[in-house]
Amino acid sequence: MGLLNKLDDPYEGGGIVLGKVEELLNWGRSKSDWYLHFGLACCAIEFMAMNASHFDFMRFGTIPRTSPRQADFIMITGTVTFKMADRIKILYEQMAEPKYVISVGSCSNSGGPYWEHGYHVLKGIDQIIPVDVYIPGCPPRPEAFEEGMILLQKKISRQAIFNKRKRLGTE
Amino acid sequence: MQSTNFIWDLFGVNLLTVVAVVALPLGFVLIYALVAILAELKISAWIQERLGPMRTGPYGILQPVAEVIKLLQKEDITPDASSKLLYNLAPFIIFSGAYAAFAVIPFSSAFMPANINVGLFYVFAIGSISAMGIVMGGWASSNKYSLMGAMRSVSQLISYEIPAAMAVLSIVVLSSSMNMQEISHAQTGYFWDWYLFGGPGSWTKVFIIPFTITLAIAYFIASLAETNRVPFDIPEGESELVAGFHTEYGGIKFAMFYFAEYANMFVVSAIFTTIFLGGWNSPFGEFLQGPGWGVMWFILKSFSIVFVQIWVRWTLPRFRVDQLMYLGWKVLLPVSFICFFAISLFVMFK
Amino acid sequence: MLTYFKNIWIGFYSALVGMKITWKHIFAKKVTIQYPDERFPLPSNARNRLQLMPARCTGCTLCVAACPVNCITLETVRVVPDDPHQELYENGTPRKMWVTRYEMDFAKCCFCGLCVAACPSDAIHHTTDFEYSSLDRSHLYYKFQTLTPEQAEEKKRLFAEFKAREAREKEAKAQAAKPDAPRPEAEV
Amino acid sequence: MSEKKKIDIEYSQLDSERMRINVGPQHPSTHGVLRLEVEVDGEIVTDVVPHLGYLHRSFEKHCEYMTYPQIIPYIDRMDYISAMNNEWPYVMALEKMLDVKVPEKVEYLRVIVAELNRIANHQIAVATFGLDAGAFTPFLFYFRDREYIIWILEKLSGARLLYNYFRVGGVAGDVYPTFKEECHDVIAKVRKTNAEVMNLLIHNNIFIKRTAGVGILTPDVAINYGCSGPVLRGSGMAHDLRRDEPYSIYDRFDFDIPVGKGEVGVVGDCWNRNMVRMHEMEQSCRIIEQALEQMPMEGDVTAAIPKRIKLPKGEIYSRAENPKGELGFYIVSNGTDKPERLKARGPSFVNLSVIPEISKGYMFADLILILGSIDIVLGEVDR
Repeated sequence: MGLLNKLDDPYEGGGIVLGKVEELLNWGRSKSDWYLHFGLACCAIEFMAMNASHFDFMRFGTIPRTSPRQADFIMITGTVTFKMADRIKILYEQMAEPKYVISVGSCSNSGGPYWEHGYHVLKGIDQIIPVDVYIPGCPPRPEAFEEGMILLQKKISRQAIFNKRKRLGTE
Repeated sequence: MQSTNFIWDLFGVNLLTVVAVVALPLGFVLIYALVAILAELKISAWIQERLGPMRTGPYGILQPVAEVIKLLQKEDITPDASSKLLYNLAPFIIFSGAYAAFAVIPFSSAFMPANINVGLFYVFAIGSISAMGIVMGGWASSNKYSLMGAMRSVSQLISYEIPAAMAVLSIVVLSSSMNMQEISHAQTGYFWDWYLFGGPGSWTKVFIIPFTITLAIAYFIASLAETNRVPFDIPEGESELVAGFHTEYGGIKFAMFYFAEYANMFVVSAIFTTIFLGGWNSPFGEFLQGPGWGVMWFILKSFSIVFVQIWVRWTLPRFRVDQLMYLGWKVLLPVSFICFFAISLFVMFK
Repeated sequence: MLTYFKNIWIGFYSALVGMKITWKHIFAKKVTIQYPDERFPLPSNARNRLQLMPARCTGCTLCVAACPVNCITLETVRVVPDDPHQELYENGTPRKMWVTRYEMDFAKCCFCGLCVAACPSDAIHHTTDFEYSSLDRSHLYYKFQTLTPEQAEEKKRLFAEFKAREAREKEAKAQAAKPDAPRPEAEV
Repeated sequence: MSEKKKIDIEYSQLDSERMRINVGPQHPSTHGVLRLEVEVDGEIVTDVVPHLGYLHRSFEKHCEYMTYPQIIPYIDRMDYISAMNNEWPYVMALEKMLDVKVPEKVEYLRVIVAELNRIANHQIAVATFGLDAGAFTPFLFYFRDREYIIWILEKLSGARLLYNYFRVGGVAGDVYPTFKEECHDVIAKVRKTNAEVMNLLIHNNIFIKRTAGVGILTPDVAINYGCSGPVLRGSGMAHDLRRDEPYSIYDRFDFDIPVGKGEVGVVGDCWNRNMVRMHEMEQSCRIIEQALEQMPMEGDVTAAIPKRIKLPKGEIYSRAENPKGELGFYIVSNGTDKPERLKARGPSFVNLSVIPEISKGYMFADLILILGSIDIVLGEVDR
């Protein structure tokens, strides 16, 4: 994780100062989330509606980026076909760490309406990339997107940077 | 002539003073960029009847701080296919190009980092460095979008440098100086003494007022193009070239592009302020006039130009690359040339 | 020459017109609903998370048939007469089916509302709750049955016993009536 | 002498290489997941090859597994921007086969929701077209207004985007008391924003320069490719199923068919196609106003239909004027409750096929605008 790896081991356990630094770094990451504009299907329209004036996604400190290199998280909004799946994997790999994934809607959660007879639909985006937050709905309401965003921000702000064991979840 | 840098006067010429003189604009650039980023987010939101960032600090005012902290933590990517040295060098060149221009900006009658006699010339020379950085970045990332963005950027910069230089040259003719501090001094008085309104002089200046105003508009348009702002943002036009020349940049390197864009915005606004809006002069004679207040006036005037730049950005659609060339070569250049000619005639027969 | 200047003027003027419009909007009233603090009132028929009323569900499987995406898993066991634990539906009639398993996968549901329209006893309905995003997909798998797995096992056992007993009785009756008849197979 | 010869080399003889650029499937302005393989000579587009299938969801195969009412949610997901309009031809086909008479109130309600959804669709079309040209503010103005339409449709149907509102012989939800007032409010808002965007974007000189005379689609090409909807009407052909083959109760309303007139630029260019959408919003407003006036407020919203819908053996083709063009459903029934075969004729797919024809020779930035002016939805293209 770039800078994060370098800071890992020597400070195991941390201290008040490191704790505060960690809080600050987590605050920065949780409050400034640039997302990769990745509209696939119906959910993308609700995603645009959420960006629009009534819901205003930018309130959460998010800015749309068109290039994966500059994005912090990717929102998979729509049906992921097999043809598209490897593209998503490439895009995800191009993103710089630390990176997060929000899976929006039934289709990317588990194949959605196409899970049973869809010979061409990926049954859940978590089969190819790790997903942080699942937002249910088909499509979710714009507020549901924002609720998922708040959940992701909470998750980021609780991440442990200096304590590796805590980060790996063994503690 | 009055001394133009109070730090030299206070501490004399030694290494510490040099550091202070260098650090002051740097600190200003960083703080200003944060403010400008927030202003862009907020003003764009207000225009669109939104609120903009609201949840980072009160009314979202800490948003740019969070962004900087985040960008510092991002992984530093160098694509495998890129030309590594050039790829890594490009952001620094662009940022230093933007920052070096601050050396000659007269913030107040008592502070100007380097009082050189060819200040305006220096600004234009330094401004072209950022084009080099863009080309390097675009070419080195070995991405077709980046390459096209870089090529467009260079052609754009070359075309718009000339009308901008023409506009500046007219003011140089009027004030018979290239020293930005002297140009500011020449406009001391009331706001009708600004070069936007023909500069100081007798009633005969009414003949050139239309020309100076036209020049101001021409310079503003050209400066928009030089800083790659909408409607001239074709080098990074989102809808065609995903993110243009900085498609492959992320993390702190992208932050440098990001900061350089806003720093450049300030530089062109500062030049506009200096040559057309009287620099650090108060618009109302002796009212709040002085070295201290000068900083306030200067930043106030520059920020209103930055505001107009942001306002234009969220209003107008984008030009196409050939229309951009048309505007630059066939409209702005002849217009600014005519104005330059008229002003030169006026100066000759005054 | 005149058209040249006219074109420049038109271009400049149209930009000014646009800027005037955006200038007005800077000071216009903002329409944003600040979601976690303020909420847009949802209409009562908004189709969000489904809710099952186990006290009403008869286990008729009409919702399963109506669901286009097959996200409902429904298993039922008949209530045997000698079950010590009898229950009434919400409207007072005795329960005929135990719903041993009623599970919905909201990661698959397409919120079309066909199950609600199909339900004869109004047991399933949409709520206005949409805030249930989760960090794990398994959290979107909802189990609506009120019976615990042990209870469900017991009900199944009771039903199997009942079936076996019934079959035995039937067999005995058949043998008593017609000793040569072939033995019917016991259903489980 | 030799010096002079070198100078005389013409541009066309220069050894230049063409560049192939891959636009999409993840690109900010391909309106979804379309992939265009573009060959450019400098900035000039020399060839475009669209690649489809990134959103293939096998709608037609799914229909063979579904009973007739279960197909409606899948139809919603075809052209997800105008779901109400999509459901209509399908439901109409079933009603024709079952010989169901739809109540008067339902017909009016269907017209109103379909026209509201048409406005919402055109708002997105114009908004994203503006976004492609680089204007971000009109995009958000339209999405702000679209929200008011969505709220009405949500109160009727319960969903915001994929309504599943049309049922065989009726609709799923009755009108609510303040329905008429809210519709009138929305129409006023739509007109106000349209007037504003006209000044802000459509008549902006930069926008005109960008779009007028770009991507000219001549009427004969449009007919040969089978284009329909605003793409065809932008070329000056007044073809509209609502008037030419009136289904439902469209013959009771007074409305015009806007066509591209070429006030700016050439008939059939991007600007005129876009302008047709702007005018169509106004015509939809007129239709809604008339429908609201004539609509009976009392009465049931469902006709008597069998609980289990089984179509008689046979086949039917039913079509309607969608915001994107002519949408048709061809249903072959084998007498059971599931169709034997269901074929959809998606207007976006047909309209998209003219892209290579009309985008050659323009600049790369124009290609994006041409794509935007055709207003495709990949859900319907790939199905």
